[in-house]
Amino acid sequence: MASPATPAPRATPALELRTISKSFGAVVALRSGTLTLEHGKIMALVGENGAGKSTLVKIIAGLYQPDSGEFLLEGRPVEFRSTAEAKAAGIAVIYQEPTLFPDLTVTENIFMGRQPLRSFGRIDRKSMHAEAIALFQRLGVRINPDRQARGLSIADQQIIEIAKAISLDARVLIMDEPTAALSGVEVDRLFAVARSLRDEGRALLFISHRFDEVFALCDSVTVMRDGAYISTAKIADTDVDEIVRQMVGRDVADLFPKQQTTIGDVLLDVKGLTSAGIFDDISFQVRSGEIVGLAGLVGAGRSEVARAVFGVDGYDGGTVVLAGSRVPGHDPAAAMRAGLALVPEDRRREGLVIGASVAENLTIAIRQRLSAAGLFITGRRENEASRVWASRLEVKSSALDAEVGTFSGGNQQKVVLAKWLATEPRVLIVDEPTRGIDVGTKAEVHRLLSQLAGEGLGILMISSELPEVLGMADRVLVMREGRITATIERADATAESVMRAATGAAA
Amino acid sequence: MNSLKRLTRARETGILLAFLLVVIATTVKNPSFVFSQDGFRDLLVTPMLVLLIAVGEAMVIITRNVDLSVGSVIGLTAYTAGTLFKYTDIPWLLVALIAIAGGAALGAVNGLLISIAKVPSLVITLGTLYAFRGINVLWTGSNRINSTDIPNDFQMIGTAQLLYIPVITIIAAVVLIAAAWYLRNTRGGREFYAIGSDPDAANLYGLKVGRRVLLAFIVSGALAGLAGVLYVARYGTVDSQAGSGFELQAVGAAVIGGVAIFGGIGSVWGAAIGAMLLLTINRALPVLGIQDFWQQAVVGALIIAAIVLDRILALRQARRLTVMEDSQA
Amino acid sequence: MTTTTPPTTGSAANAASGARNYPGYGRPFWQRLLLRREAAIIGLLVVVIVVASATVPHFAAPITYNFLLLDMAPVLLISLPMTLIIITGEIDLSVASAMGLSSSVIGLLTQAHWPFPAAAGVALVVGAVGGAVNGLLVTRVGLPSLAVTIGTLALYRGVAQGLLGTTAVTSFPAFWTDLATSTIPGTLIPSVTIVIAVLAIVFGVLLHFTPFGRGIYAIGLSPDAAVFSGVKIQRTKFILFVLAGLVSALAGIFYTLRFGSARGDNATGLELSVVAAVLLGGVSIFGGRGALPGVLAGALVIGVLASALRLAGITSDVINVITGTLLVLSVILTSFLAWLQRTRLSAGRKRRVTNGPASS
Amino acid sequence: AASGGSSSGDSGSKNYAITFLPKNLGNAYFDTSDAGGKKAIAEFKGTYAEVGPATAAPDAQVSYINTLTQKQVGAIVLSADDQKAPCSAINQAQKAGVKVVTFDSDTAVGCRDLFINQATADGIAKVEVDMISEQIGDSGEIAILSAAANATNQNAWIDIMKKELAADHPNIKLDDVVYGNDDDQTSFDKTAALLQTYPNLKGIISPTTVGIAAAARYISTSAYKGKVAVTGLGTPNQMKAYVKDGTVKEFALWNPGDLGYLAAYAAKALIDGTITGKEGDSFKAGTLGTFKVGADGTVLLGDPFKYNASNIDQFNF
Ligand SMILES: Nc1ncnc2c1ncn2[C@@H]1O[C@H](COP(=O)(O)OP(=O)(O)OP(=O)(O)O)[C@@H](O)[C@H]1O
Ligand SMILES: Nc1ncnc2c1ncn2[C@@H]1O[C@H](COP(=O)(O)OP(=O)(O)OP(=O)(O)O)[C@@H](O)[C@H]1O
Ligand SMILES: [Mg+2]
Ligand SMILES: [Mg+2]
Repeated sequence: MASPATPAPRATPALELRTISKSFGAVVALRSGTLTLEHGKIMALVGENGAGKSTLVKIIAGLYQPDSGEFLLEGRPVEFRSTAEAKAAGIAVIYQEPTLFPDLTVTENIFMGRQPLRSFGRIDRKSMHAEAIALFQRLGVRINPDRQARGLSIADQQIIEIAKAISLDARVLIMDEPTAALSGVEVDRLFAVARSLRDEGRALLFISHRFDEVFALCDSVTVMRDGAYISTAKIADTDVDEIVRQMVGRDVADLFPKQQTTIGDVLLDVKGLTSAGIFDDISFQVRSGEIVGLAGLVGAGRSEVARAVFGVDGYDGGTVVLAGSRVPGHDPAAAMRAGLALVPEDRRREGLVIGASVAENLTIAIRQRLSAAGLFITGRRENEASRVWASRLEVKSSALDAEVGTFSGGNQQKVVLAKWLATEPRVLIVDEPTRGIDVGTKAEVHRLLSQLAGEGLGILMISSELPEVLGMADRVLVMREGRITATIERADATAESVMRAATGAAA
Repeated sequence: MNSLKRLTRARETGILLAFLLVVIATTVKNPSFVFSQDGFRDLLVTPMLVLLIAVGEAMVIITRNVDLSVGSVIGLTAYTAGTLFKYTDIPWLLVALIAIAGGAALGAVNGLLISIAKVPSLVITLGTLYAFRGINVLWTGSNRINSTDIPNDFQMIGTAQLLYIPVITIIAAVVLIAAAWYLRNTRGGREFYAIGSDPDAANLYGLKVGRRVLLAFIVSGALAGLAGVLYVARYGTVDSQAGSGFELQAVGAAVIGGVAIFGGIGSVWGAAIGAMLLLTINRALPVLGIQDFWQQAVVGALIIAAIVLDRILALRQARRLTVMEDSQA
Repeated sequence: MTTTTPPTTGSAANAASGARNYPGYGRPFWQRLLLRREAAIIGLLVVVIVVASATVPHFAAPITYNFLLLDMAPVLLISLPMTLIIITGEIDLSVASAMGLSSSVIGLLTQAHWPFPAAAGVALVVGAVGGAVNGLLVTRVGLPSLAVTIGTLALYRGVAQGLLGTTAVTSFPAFWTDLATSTIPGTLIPSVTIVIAVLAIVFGVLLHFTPFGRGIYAIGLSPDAAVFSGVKIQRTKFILFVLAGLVSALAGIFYTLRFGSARGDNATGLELSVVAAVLLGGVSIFGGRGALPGVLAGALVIGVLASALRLAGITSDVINVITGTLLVLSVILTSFLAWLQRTRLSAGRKRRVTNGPASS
Repeated sequence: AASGGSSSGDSGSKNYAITFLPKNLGNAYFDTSDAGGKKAIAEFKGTYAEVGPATAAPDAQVSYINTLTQKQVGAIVLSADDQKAPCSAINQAQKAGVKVVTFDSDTAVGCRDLFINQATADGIAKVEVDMISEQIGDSGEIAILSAAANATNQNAWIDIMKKELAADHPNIKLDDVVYGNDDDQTSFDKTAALLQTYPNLKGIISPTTVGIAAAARYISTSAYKGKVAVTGLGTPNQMKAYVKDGTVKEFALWNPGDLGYLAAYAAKALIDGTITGKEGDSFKAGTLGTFKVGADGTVLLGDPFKYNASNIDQFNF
């Protein structure tokens, strides 16, 4: 329970951002980011994927420099040119993706660059070791401080990031989805630490997609949408529905709804799929004309399931059958031939060949089919094929040899979708299909997916965005910690029912 | 107990054992390999030039870079020193310092090109490998420095001993210990490993990546310069090809010594022992009755074996850890 | 077999039909031709030849090109597979040692009175096996190719020297040795040029006009995306290493015949010239970028400079300075251009782009 | 088209542009021999030039021969790195009218016009064996430190030495032959290895100037000084120090200067057409007098000369 009994906040806020903007090439990550952190308070920052939260964080951390806007620390304007400067100014950051040095020990990772010293600038390993142990005790975790960071679970990596930040003894502590991969117990410990830091008068920022956490920990909440500040409210004065409405910017109802389609016979049949330590006994079916939603918290194992089904990763047990014929494991090429397609989660790394042209990206998956006698392929044939698909999905591009790295997230996503539709799949798996793409494109993607279903495709849609899942899916599978914890028919699918299955908490 | 465990598990220990094995086997076959004044001396002296550049090379590789130009740097600095001896009467200590500074400067050329222009070190140093050697040949032509041109008191260094330990060995040992101490016990030294372990994370963390990489190359160059000076002292004669091919020996020694070619892992100790093993094997094979044409083959097999071994060890450790995680969960 | 006719989103159907004609290319043909990475090096080649012909006595003579091609043949041959390997982001430093090995094998077998074709055949097999060893260590064991091939560089060379020892085998059938140095009838062009041309076309097509080649570029640019697109990374790399070994062995056979002398130390150090030629030809050491014509030009630039300088009476070692400097300049130039592009990209926005995500 | 380039120095109608092509540059021995050639060429007003690779490699000389062929020099005076490798290039040169004389190290008979032999293989082998047996009292273990493993002349001499030892010196045991590749550092380290490997070693023969100097330098600073005899083929300037400090009693060499001098005159004779290289031809070689062409188109300079403390100061090369 959040204790309101905290020392009265000092006048000047610890950190203040005013109408910050930041763009990457064509992508506008942040339009007007505004945020105020006060001493002895924990502020929550919520927003859909791609709302710009992490970008804001990275600007506070000094990793990115804002294109415009004001950045005040203790009331004084600052301009960090590097993360080192921000650190020196007393800002500690836990990034969304852990950034550890795999070859160094846990202790060294925590103290890199500011190790305790003895005479002759010699590192004092003893006291360093002792401090590390003390930190872990405070966090109540058991990690061997002398082991290498390589091979640590995401959870442990996250813990070490937290220990790092705490040990900095900073005035401002930023936590970007620190709980994404943590179990309940670990989360509780983290919260205890966060509260004690707050009570010491430090200013904290807490980013999370889990509302129960936000309400349990934070004093007030700031909502962002599409890179812009929406509102800030005391936790006491708001509720989940209010926040969700502001996050999504419209009622769930007026998202593009899936059109009714005649659901045919089973196309994809996954039985008892198991991969030690990542997911366990996953079974589900996808029928022709059906959109199956796969919901869950970040870190639940959904992407891993998708990767295994498509053969990118191997798996320990279970079978994948497509239209009656068995799909061999660990062989994407075979899965593609069988009629599977996967639009992966990480667009920039897994979906696109950054550095290659639109045409090359649109045809890389069908290069065999395009080539004469499976042998020779020419730029002309590639251009013809990609011209068709680019125009079908209305990819915005000056020419087919334009470099996709420069495209906006939404436009990139269209290229990825086109690339996979070009393989003429029978079952399409989309992982976070609209993560970080603008509302307009989002609607287009939704329209497209339901249209594909209408044409008899089977679609498995992994998404962390409830409105999307609820609006699109005929059936919703919910995963938690590597298992399918619920299968909910469209009729009974509500935010509450899904969230309950996803968090396991009695919301 | 912890330190003992670390010692037994250390990658360097294995390579040290291999080295001792070679020495023992050879000595059994022929006692004078160790138990004769010159045998003992050569055991300690012969590997020292490669050892020095291997230490520099290790520091560079640990930052996920590589320096292929060290051989050419030795050539240039050795001829510089020789020329100074031949045509001037600058005191030899000053000559040595000049050569070392020259090596550092050449290293700085590499380092600046790499850290500022953000160009892969493999390409840059391959280029300077050519360029430095070419400059050397242009300058030297068909001249050579003969042992008669070198002041005797300086040549003495090549063979002189301090209570049975050759001076060259002492110099190398001092350098080695200093480098090892820096890498292990200072913030800067640890940053070398952090950078090599994950350069992007190092940037995110706010480490001064460029500056460290530059430093690594300067050190590597300076040590090559020192090796050049000692080359003159030991071999007395310098022509335009002095030190050619040393770069592969240096990289080989580092790799054999357990320095991972992609950075972040390894120690200058390992590289040093690797150098000892590499050059001692060369001398041991004939004693053991293996025709010396096969020496390189043995060296190659050794390098392959070393990296395969490292790979296996890494996999084994990874497995052990995951098992641990599961048992905890 | 369902045929998924790609959807045309109703609202935008008309727009779609309108958008149907994307221009294939952003820039006119001549620009694409001239602004390629390798255009610069090809231009440089032309310039060097013109200048040399004008200023260096005897250079213009056709015989120059005969000698030049004979000298550069091994580098030209090996640079072909090397290009593909480097585009996948790997490297093979053992090629010159593989040449020496194949030379030794031929020598050994010729000594044992094998018929030459049989000996050559065995040499090719040995080369392929050597390549396969590299390939296995890199793809199956998962070792960095740089370390692996530094190891096999020493290993193969050592075996080559061990096999022959002091002997230099010179008793090769005149027919074959003559063939190696023979010229295309009626011209001064060495016959080996035909082999080079054929292989250049084969590798050129393989890299630029086949699905396999598309895979090679994808691997170099983005291994993850390649896997998701069904590219078999391990198999591709393995094949390339085998090809490198095979071509190296072929080069070794030619080398042996041209000099009529099989020795363990043949072609020592040639690997550096090959890598230099490839990188000079505009191939990125990070992989994913580069084209074969540029590489051939790169190799020829090195050869032309060497022979021009020798004819001008300058010792051939000047070439080292020039090769090295060219190499450094070429990479600095490309990274400078990349930097320019990035700055242009976010022009109008704020300074210090390098801190942005684009910087590696 | 035999004009321009280095053929500009023609005197009269004859093209006396003669280029020396040693195994590698930066080798004191060749510096001396080529200097002798330069002296001779100056005497008959030809154009002297010296080109060569920085390191001795089997193929290294070929491109130089090709280049010289293009430049239409009158003659090439060559010390071959490899017995066979240069031959096809040499043939091309000869077709283009360039005379090719080998000295110091021959190619295969028939692929050059003349070979100027510093001394018969038998003569060299004999003098080295005699010196070592004399220095170690005709009994004990010895070893040979040679040049490259493929060095034609060294290998020829070593074979004869072996026979010679077996025949006339039963008490001398040849332990091993190692190769320093005419590289100072390698030879130095090989000497060390030899002394390790064979503790009873009493003498080292090094039939190469680089090798003997390196061996002498190692031993002069080691405990073996005075105990292990070093002899072979060396140049006085390189060996003076070691003869004086007693490391080396005696070593042999023909006069490389004379060798180059003779080779240059032989080239001239070929250019003049006064000789063709067939057995029985004879020509005048400046101050050295007249020489006859022997079997296989070889010209013999004479017997090797022995250098020791008593005479070494009279020489400077
Ligand atoms: N380095 C980058 N290059 C290009 N675009 C980027 C980059 N970083 C972020 N973006 C884009 O900026 C937008 C905001 O990204 P950001 O990571 O800030 O969202 P977020 O709110 O943190 O999302 P999530 O909840 O998934 O973490 C997204 O559209 C993203 O694609
Ligand atoms: N790089 C990684 N290394 C180790 N474990 C990982 C890694 N990425 C994810 N995991 C683990 O695998 C499981 C699934 O993670 P993943 O992010 O794929 O889940 P998810 O449901 O796909 O989440 P999302 O798709 O929303 O990111 C989690 O337990 C996570 O801790
Ligand atoms: Mg984020
Ligand atoms: Mg996922």
